[in-house]
Amino acid sequence: MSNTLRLNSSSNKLETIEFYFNDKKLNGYKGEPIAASLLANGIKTIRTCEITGENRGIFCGIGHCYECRAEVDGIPNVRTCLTPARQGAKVFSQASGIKGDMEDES
Amino acid sequence: MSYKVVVAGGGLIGASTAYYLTKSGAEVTLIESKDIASGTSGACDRAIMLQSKKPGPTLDLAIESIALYKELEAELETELEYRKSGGMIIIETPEEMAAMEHMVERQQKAGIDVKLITGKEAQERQPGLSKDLIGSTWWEEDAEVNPLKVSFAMANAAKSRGAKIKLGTPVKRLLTENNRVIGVETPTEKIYADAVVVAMGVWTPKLFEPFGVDVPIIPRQGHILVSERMPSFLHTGILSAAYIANKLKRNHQSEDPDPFGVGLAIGQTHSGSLLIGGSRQFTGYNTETNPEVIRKIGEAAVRAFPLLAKARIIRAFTGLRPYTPDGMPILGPVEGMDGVYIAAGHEGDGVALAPISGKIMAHMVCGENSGMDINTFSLSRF
Amino acid sequence: MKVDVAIIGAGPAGLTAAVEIARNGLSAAVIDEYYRPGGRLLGQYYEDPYAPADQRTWDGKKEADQLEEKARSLGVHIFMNVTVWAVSGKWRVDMAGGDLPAITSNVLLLATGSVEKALPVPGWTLPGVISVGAAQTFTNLHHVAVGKKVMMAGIDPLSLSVMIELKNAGVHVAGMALPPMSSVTGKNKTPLQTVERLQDVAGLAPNLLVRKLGKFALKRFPKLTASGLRFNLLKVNNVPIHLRKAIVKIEGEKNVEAVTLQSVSVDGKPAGKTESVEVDTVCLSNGLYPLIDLAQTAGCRLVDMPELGGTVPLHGPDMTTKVSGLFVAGNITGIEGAKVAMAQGRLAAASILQSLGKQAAITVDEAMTEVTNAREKAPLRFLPDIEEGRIKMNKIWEAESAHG
Amino acid sequence: MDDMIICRCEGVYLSDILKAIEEGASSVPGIKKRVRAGMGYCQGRVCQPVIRDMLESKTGGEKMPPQQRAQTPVRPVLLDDMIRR
Repeated sequence: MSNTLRLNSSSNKLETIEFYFNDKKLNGYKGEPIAASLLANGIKTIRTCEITGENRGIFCGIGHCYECRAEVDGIPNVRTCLTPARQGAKVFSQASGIKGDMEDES
Repeated sequence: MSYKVVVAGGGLIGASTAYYLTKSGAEVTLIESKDIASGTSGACDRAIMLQSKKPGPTLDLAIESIALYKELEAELETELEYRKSGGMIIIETPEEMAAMEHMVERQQKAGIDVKLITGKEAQERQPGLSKDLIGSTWWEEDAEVNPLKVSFAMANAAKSRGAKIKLGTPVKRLLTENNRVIGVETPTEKIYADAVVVAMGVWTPKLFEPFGVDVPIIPRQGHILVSERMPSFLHTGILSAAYIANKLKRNHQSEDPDPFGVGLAIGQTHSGSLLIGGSRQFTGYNTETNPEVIRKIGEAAVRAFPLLAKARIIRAFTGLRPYTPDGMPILGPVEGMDGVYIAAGHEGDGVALAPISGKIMAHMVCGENSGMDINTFSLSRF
Repeated sequence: MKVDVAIIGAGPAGLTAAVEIARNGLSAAVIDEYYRPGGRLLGQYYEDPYAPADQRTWDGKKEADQLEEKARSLGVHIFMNVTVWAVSGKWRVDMAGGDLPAITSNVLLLATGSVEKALPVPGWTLPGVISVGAAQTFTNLHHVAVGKKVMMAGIDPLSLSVMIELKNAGVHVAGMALPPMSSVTGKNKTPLQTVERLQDVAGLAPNLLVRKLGKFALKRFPKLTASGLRFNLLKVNNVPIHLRKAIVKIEGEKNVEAVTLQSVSVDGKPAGKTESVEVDTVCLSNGLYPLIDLAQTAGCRLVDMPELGGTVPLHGPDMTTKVSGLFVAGNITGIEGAKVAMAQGRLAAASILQSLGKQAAITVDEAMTEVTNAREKAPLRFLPDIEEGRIKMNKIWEAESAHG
Repeated sequence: MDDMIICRCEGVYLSDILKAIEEGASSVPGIKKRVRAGMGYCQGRVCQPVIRDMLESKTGGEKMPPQQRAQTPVRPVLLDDMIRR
């Protein structure tokens, strides 16, 4: 695996999966949270703050702070620190937007 | 020497009363047990929906109040998020349709131009609405405002006009002398005044109990769900016909087949969160949220807007609406007790009626003519 | 689904309780938001020289796996990646994220653990700034380096031990500094107070610090205090510990690029110059506080108790509460280590079994003694006055019980 | 100290909170209603202890300043999940 921040080889026996972050193909280990796969790929910015526009990433790492939210397989604002990726999962920094959906409906 | 007035209660009505009193030149002390907007006014939605209001004194008041709101942002130099958004009452069943047809006919006779529109027209006006709706009403004069901002802005404006504001200070009792209220007592002091205005919402009756005065205000609990921020998509205030039906129920002593009184009332804040109400339930002074009620309100929301199934509710709260048996507020003096006035009992109309209520009270207390017949709202009607 | 006991939180307390309950013939369900059972155990990896020879290495992940396996083999239902959003009635547990919308139970055990206290500093929202707990989890559980060069802020037992763990895993730690000294957000964080606290902790439970800080720490800390902290810098595992420098700013455009350190006097006043240290990651440590939301919605009275780490549900020494059918265990009752949480889990189970009229393998009294023993032998103490806090809570509990 | 964000969810700055305290806020809900701190996703789980400390050091009472009451739902929950039966 090309991941640069993996710490040791003990996990090498784990199964590798592919997923997409903002349309970019990445590798991760099956069963690990998306935030861990992203960090292993050197990705620290998971989203931008809807209020300040600043970059945000992992903060508490165990589901309390909601900073590592992303859209995962069509569900917006999923906590990536708690959620393992499925093979082929599509993860986006920002929700594709309920507004667009609403307008399609009309 | 200027006229000294104590206003008890720092919600929308108390803050508004304090503000208009300072405008009338009174020397005002606002006393609040916790904080501005810490009770009902901090736990309500933002709708000023008048289209379904029965023609008569309350509607007349509300129309006056809206006229005040239009000037208030400029007057208070604060953004209040006031907006003429128009409003819809969505209709899901033929029974509701019949009731709404009746309502629209009545309103039109009274000169209120509410229309019935088809489900399809409703969807065009508000994308995202369910295709299952059989129709809706529409009135362009309905509006919305941020009640927290109004409360704080009124209190701050009163303060900058010289009002004293004592937060964290409960009013323990009214001080009287020969059937005349001469002030209030707090845990630390006695505050004497020429007049006392009690604007304590659902907590008003407790202050009058010791004098044998029955103020028929009963807390009616309402839930509101708050969604995560979403892009602005709600262009108008929306109620469901079921919401109106539950609001009109005056049955605080009888058994109800829908004990939670659930109906939909939905609006979007400037931040993007949806405020999704609501319920109407007599639960005493209990303000705990109930998962079953939350679920039922959620169901109503998803029925109206199927795509909200993908939205998150990030919190919920309840507010205690000050219900009165005839659905009208109490504004005026108290028979047999001089020097004290009540401004309370607005139930769900506090947001709409806050400015006019404050103005009326200020005029009344300072002996000015408000040009309105307000005897209709006096306590003695009960 | 209906079970005898619903347990919220699959950490050391919740899992241990589940095992004990299932072992004595009752059904149990454990629910947790995380993707695998273990809670804070999952990030723990350290050596405890005072433990029995075969237990010197504490591999939290291994402990978690064993507990999970035991629980599953006893038929405990474990729901992971499931969020509990409401508890009501006696009892209905509303869940989101899983297949079941809710479970019902006769008894509810809250083992919801704790949350890290934030340590705000300008720039702390930048990607690359993480909590010390996140650093521990990513290092020891996910085996992903949190950065290439890390500065840690907040010098306390947890951050020191995580620093060692980061070093052992091969992460470059550039140093440790004091948290910001702001009057509004930096209470009790002066160099003097920091050293005093470490000294307290070292004196009470020296094991870890003796090993990790070296003999230097125990011998010198009292002198450091006495001499007004003339020694400004310690080195532990070759990592500089800046006892007289506070982090005042985290810099960077899109990610962390550097931190600004400010020299401070022993009582925390800015003194001397600032310097910028290039790092790509900052780890903030400010302790933990109990997560009590569900206890409050379940009708439990809350008590402010700084000695226990914050606000905790009113509870008895046997893990019962004043709400019938509601029990608590683990960090929700006060911040302590995993071994205490496990003992509390077993105690809660014994109390639950007793309340349901079931014979248990361990009596409530025995289980209470085990909690005391675990506390005494704790290798790492998070709060210096924890015992005082426990005594205070018991007194409030007794007073309340006396009133009926 | 430089200004900084205290409530990460809602982007509320230290100066906003100090202003709210100045205006009379003496509790966590009082701050929240004035400047939105604690109104976001984490529901104050990150900022509430900080704000409480700030209130305590500013108002300096014997009792800890009131915190917000936890209410159901205690966590953000998808409406889809919420209305399942």
